[in-house]
Amino acid sequence: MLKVQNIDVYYGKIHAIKDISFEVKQGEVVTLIGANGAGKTTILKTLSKVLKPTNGSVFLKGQDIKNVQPHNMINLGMAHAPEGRRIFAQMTVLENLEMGAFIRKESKSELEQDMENVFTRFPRLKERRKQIAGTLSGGEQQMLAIGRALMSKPEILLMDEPSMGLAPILVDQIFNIIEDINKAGTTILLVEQNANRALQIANRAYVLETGKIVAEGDAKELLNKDEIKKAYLGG
Amino acid sequence: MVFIQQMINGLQVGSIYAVIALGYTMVYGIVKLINFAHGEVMMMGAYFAFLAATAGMPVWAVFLISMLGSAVLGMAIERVAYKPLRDAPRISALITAIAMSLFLQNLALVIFKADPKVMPRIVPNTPIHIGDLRISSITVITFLVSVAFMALLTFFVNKTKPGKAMRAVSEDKEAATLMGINANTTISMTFAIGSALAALGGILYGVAYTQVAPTMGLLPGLKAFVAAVLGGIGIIPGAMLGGFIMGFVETFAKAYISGRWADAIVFGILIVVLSVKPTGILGKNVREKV
Amino acid sequence: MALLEVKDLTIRFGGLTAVDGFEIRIDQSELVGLIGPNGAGKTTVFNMLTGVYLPTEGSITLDGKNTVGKKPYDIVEIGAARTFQNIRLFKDLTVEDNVKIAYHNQMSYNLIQGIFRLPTYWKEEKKAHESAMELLDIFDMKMYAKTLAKNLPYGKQRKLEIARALATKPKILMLDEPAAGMNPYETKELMETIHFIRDKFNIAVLLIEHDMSLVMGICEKITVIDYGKIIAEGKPDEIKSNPNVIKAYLGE
Amino acid sequence: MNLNNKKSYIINIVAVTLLYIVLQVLMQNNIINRYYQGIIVFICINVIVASSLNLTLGFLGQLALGHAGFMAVGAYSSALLSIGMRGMELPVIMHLGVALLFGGIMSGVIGYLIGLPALRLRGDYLAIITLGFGEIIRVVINNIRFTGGAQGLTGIPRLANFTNAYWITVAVLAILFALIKSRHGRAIMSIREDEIAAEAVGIKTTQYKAIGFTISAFFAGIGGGLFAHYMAYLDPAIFNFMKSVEIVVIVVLGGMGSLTGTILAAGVLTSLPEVLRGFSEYRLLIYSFVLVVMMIFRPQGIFGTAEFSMDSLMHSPKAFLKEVKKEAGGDDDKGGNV
Amino acid sequence: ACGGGDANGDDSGPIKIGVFGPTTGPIAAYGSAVVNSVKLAVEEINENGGIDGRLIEVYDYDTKGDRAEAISTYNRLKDQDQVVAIIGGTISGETLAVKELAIEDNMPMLTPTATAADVTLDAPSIFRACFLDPYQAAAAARFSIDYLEAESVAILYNSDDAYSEGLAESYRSVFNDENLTVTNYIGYTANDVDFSTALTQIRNANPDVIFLPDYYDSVGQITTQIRDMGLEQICVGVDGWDSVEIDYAEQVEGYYFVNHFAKTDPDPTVQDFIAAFAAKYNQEPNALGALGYDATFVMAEAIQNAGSTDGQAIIDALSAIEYKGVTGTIRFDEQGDATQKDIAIIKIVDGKHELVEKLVVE
Ligand SMILES: Nc1ncnc2c1ncn2[C@@H]1O[C@H](COP(=O)(O)OP(=O)(O)OP(=O)(O)O)[C@@H](O)[C@H]1O
Ligand SMILES: Nc1ncnc2c1ncn2[C@@H]1O[C@H](COP(=O)(O)OP(=O)(O)OP(=O)(O)O)[C@@H](O)[C@H]1O
Ligand SMILES: CC(C)C[C@H](N)C(=O)O
Ligand SMILES: [Mg+2]
Ligand SMILES: [Mg+2]
Repeated sequence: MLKVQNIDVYYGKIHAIKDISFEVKQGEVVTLIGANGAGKTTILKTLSKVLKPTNGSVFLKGQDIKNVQPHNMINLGMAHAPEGRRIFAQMTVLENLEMGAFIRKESKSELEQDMENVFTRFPRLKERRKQIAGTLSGGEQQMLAIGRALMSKPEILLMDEPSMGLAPILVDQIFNIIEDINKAGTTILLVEQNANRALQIANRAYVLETGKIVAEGDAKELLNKDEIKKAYLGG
Repeated sequence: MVFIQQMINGLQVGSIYAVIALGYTMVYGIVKLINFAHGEVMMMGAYFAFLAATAGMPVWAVFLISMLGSAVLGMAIERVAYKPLRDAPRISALITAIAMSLFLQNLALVIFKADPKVMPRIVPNTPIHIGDLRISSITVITFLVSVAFMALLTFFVNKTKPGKAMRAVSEDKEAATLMGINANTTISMTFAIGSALAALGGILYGVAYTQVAPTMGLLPGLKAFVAAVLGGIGIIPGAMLGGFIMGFVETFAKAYISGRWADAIVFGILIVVLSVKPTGILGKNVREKV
Repeated sequence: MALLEVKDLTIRFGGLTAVDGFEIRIDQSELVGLIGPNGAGKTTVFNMLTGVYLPTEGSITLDGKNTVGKKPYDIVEIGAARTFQNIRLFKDLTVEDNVKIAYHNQMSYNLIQGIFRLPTYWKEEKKAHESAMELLDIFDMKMYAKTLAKNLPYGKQRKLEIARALATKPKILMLDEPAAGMNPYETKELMETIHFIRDKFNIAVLLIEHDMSLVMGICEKITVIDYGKIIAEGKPDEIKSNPNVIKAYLGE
Repeated sequence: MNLNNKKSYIINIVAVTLLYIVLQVLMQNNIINRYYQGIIVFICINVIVASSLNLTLGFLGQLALGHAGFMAVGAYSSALLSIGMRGMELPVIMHLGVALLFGGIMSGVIGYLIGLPALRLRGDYLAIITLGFGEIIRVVINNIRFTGGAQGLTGIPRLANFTNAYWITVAVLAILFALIKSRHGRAIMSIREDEIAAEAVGIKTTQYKAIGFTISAFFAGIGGGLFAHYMAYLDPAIFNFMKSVEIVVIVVLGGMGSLTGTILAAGVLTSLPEVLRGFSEYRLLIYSFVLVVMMIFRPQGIFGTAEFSMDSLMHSPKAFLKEVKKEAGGDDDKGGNV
Repeated sequence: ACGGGDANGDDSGPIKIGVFGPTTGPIAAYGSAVVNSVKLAVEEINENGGIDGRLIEVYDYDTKGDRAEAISTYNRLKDQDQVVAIIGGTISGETLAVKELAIEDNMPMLTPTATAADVTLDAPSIFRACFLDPYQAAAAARFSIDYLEAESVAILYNSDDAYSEGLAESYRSVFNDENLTVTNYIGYTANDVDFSTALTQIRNANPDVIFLPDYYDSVGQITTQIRDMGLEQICVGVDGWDSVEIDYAEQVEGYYFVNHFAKTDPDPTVQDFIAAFAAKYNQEPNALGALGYDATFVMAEAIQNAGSTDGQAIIDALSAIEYKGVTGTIRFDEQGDATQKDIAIIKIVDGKHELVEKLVVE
């Protein structure tokens, strides 16, 4: 599905991503874990072309995305629920969801059906459908951001810390939803601080340290590795 | 009778402010930039019309050329001068806009020379008589144009897909891009529409007040900006409302107080309005969520 | 007398009652948790306690003084300091200056003394510098003193916010999700720091947090709200097993 | 730290005095003729006015577009007082000093009165309301008798010259520097950075905004007074909106939050139109073009928020350049709420 | 004030004189006319050997009609170019702006065209080659009363401009003295372009004539709106109307204004000047050009008579001069004003100036 080969990313002079390669296969949940500032967000942004790598290439469904315009990534089936939610604060909840479906040309009723699906997953959003999104609580905004990403019906979804700032009950829900979405056929690349939970639902994982991949492998195996436990799982 | 006639006079001035303010507010609403060069785009639009009209083109072609020319100019300005500054501090973009406005003004000065040109009367100014009242046809046209464009733009921004894309881009370009919106095209489109409206205002202004000159955009640009803020900047109906209020206040101040104090009164009212409603008459008072 | 006493605190945004009849009592150097689902109104409570929002109804007494209707900076002087859910540092200033700004009210030289660099200026500036360094040392951030706040790693930014709040010499420190975005390891460190602060400065702490390991690990008392209303109060163990809390918040 | 500071004071005093002596010698020998001398005085005036605006714009973080109004208040009140004092035959320094101080105070008072309601607004709204006040001040001056109205005010004693303009500028800058590097200055900067956070650590934001605004108006008034005593003629049209813009441009180009940047930019932007005089009609075209290009390539201004000091130049010029460069790389959107 | 070492005292090299006025901007016709005529005159003088063998060198600057700009221009002429005398300013506002400086520097300054009364008041070094506003306003008023038989008038003037306001005052006082009616006395500001408010009031008051004391660009705009509004009153103007017919012939058709000379004057001095100007610049000169031309010869003669380029000597020589030029005979009274100048009343017919009457003051 997604193949990353030897990418380097710089912010000005800061070398944030150093020669990283990894892969996400069709139908998988892959998670990237690592401390603050390890470069997880940077990787996701590079994949959705918000940032440009100086070296290396990224292949989506076998296609080199080098010359794809950022706004066309979603047409290729990639959605990105960015870090910090980035919802449209002045728009209503409903409009935000509509924006998620911006590129879709299906009939209105079909879109409405998908919107209903989002509402069943997040009843809170339905209550607040007319509210200006900027005044939602942090958790509500997070739900909206995920809901919005789902509205494009992506084949692969990049999620950047979806559980950040959520109540425990919602964290459970979010991870359930991620599993759900995945089961329904969406490939998922997940970035999480909550490494415990992420590893539990993921198939495979990569561990990132200051811009380099330092470990990779089966998620459940990593869960039990001592170094990982100590550094990322608080164990 | 005189009073009503003065109201009509106010309407004339106000509608022109409104047309220019619409473009101002539109651009502000999307890129959050006070596009100081807007008044100069208006001036350029007036010159395009002047050139086309003196070349003997039919009226519709004059309008078309001027509006298209200005739209292209507006997009070019954005690409060249504003785009590189999208991630810069906002005030830097503001200064660039001011510099751009100076640049256009001086460009016009070099190309067209400083002395004003007399604008051909491409819009007939046959007055319409209603009893003792006279309404010039330019007033009627300007008024209709401003109302029509206000309605059109409101619909466009709120109900159509490209309009919603504009709003999304205005809030968060990166997130909008992730939704599949081409932010560059959207911003270009915004400038094109805004600039075409400026040109329209420029033509009407030129015809109504007979002259086109390199400095002609300065004051109407500033006044239109004030009008936009008065109504609530970024809000389309607000621009029109602000424009009309400015027109009326100015006219009545001149008629019943003194022409010398008119500008002070206009700004005084602006200050009073903003003190009571800090985001303009139609502005929403959104508190920052902490 | 309780350090902080809140009665019947209510705020409405248009039709929405975001906080409804909230009450709490916090004693000196108590460690109290405030939890609840997203959108329950926790941050809003903080905003009312610190004067950012004006409550629609209710009373707040801090250290025997009423704070309702007071400006945030006045409430700081009475003795409340906070951090923000979305970090709000003085990004373009150095770490040291961030802390020194919070020392502002503990200095007393006036404009003229400052401009003409009279001896009081030198004396107080020296003291401020030393105190700031001391505080940064507690957070192990002395070496960042000259770094611009925006260039700090995320976790350090959270710590700087806490240090800055402490510099105002508060009687109560309110932390809004200090562990958000931290991994479990960092969270554990943070927990120790909070403990340390409480003991060293002998201040009360009111903590909003979704990370249960942190909340349950250090709070002596917890209040749970949902839809702006209190649904439970008590010791961590009681809260953990409270069916209402499980249903609305913890989940199972 | 104490010792270091004292050393840097001495270095700066020596540098400033040396510059004065060099310029003075050049003038004595007519290498700098009266015409260029005039330009230098205008640079001084612009330095004063722009650095005073930098206090509001760069340090307080509030976009004000009516600074010419304060300049006008200072210019007119000092000029009127000065005309009234003509018969008193005071020494030039006294006469000018009293007049300027009066101009500064009047401007400060007006600034305070305007600041109270204006500073409740944010960003672009504050900009427009200050613009409005600036225009109102101009219209008022235009319409009252004793200011000479639209016809302008003549008969102002021509007391300003290179020497006093230079030292007044030095004094104003020294005060502003000292202010910024004090707890009050930090309080002012904290408002720029984040008003809500500033309040949350106990900064009385309203008070400090008013202080910042008043001081800023005060020095703008001094600058205006100097202008009046150099031009010997005042005309309300001089202090129009474009004048305010011109001052804002100097501040932004130099770098908001950098006083040394302001000095440099004032020098460049005041002399540029004169340098370009040879290009006559292309002069302002080139000027504005240069401005656009500068903004595109260095949006944060020449110095960003870095300060240049003699001290740093002597110790490690590289470090300073590095800081300026770093500013260039920064992706911050400070002023986002401006 | 500048030290003795300056070029001012030099007895060799060209004699530098300055001239300034609006050569660009809305009233560019005036500055250009003056500058061009000064250059024409200087060329003629230099061809005839200059002043005692020394050639005249002209430094000219554009003020755009802006007063502050006029001051920097003056300073530049004085400090950078170090001219010994100045012909200027062209309009009253800019001349008043530099007045104080010229007095202080004792700079010999001869304005060809600034008509505002105060220009030469208490200014020993300033002279003027044209008539004064109170006089031209009075002439315009008398003409309105005697010739147009006006019993009421509306006055619309630019309150930001000394020239316009002074004229309005003087004109009004004639009407008041005669116990005639001034129906409207309305000031507008320099930035106004919309006069409909004022014109609505005037229409309502229905006076016999409208007096418009302003420069041609504003007059063009106002008369356009007067025609648009269908006002049928005759408009009367002043020397600031000169050149209005270039862009607004239709709008000002049939209106009257007072001026310094009439191009149709058969006097040979006048026609020679017109021919010379046309030969050099390929266009007809206007009245302001004629004044600039005369002023240059006056200044040259004064410098010659002074026998030195010292300021005070030139000033003394100017005071004593008598010169017959295109615009009549120029001699100065104690105040420095040219006395007994001609005044021409002009009607615009088919877009051309038609001399109605020519008066000479006693
Ligand atoms: N816009 C930027 N400019 C300069 N440096 C940046 C920028 N964004 C990120 N960085 C730096 O790049 C590195 C990687 O940052 P990134 O945001 O990818 O980390 P992360 O793993 O997502 O961390 P977190 O868990 O805090 O989200 C960090 O050192 C960070 O400081
Ligand atoms: N300024 C406001 N205008 C309108 N509604 C608001 C405003 N501030 C908060 N709210 C609403 O009040 C409710 C409580 O919000 P608050 O931020 O206090 O929640 P919270 O408990 O802190 O949630 P989280 O844990 O997600 O941060 C939310 O529904 C929110 O939408
Ligand atoms: C050029 C002239 C029309 C100038 C006019 N006489 C004035 O004094 O301003
Ligand atoms: Mg991240
Ligand atoms: Mg919260």
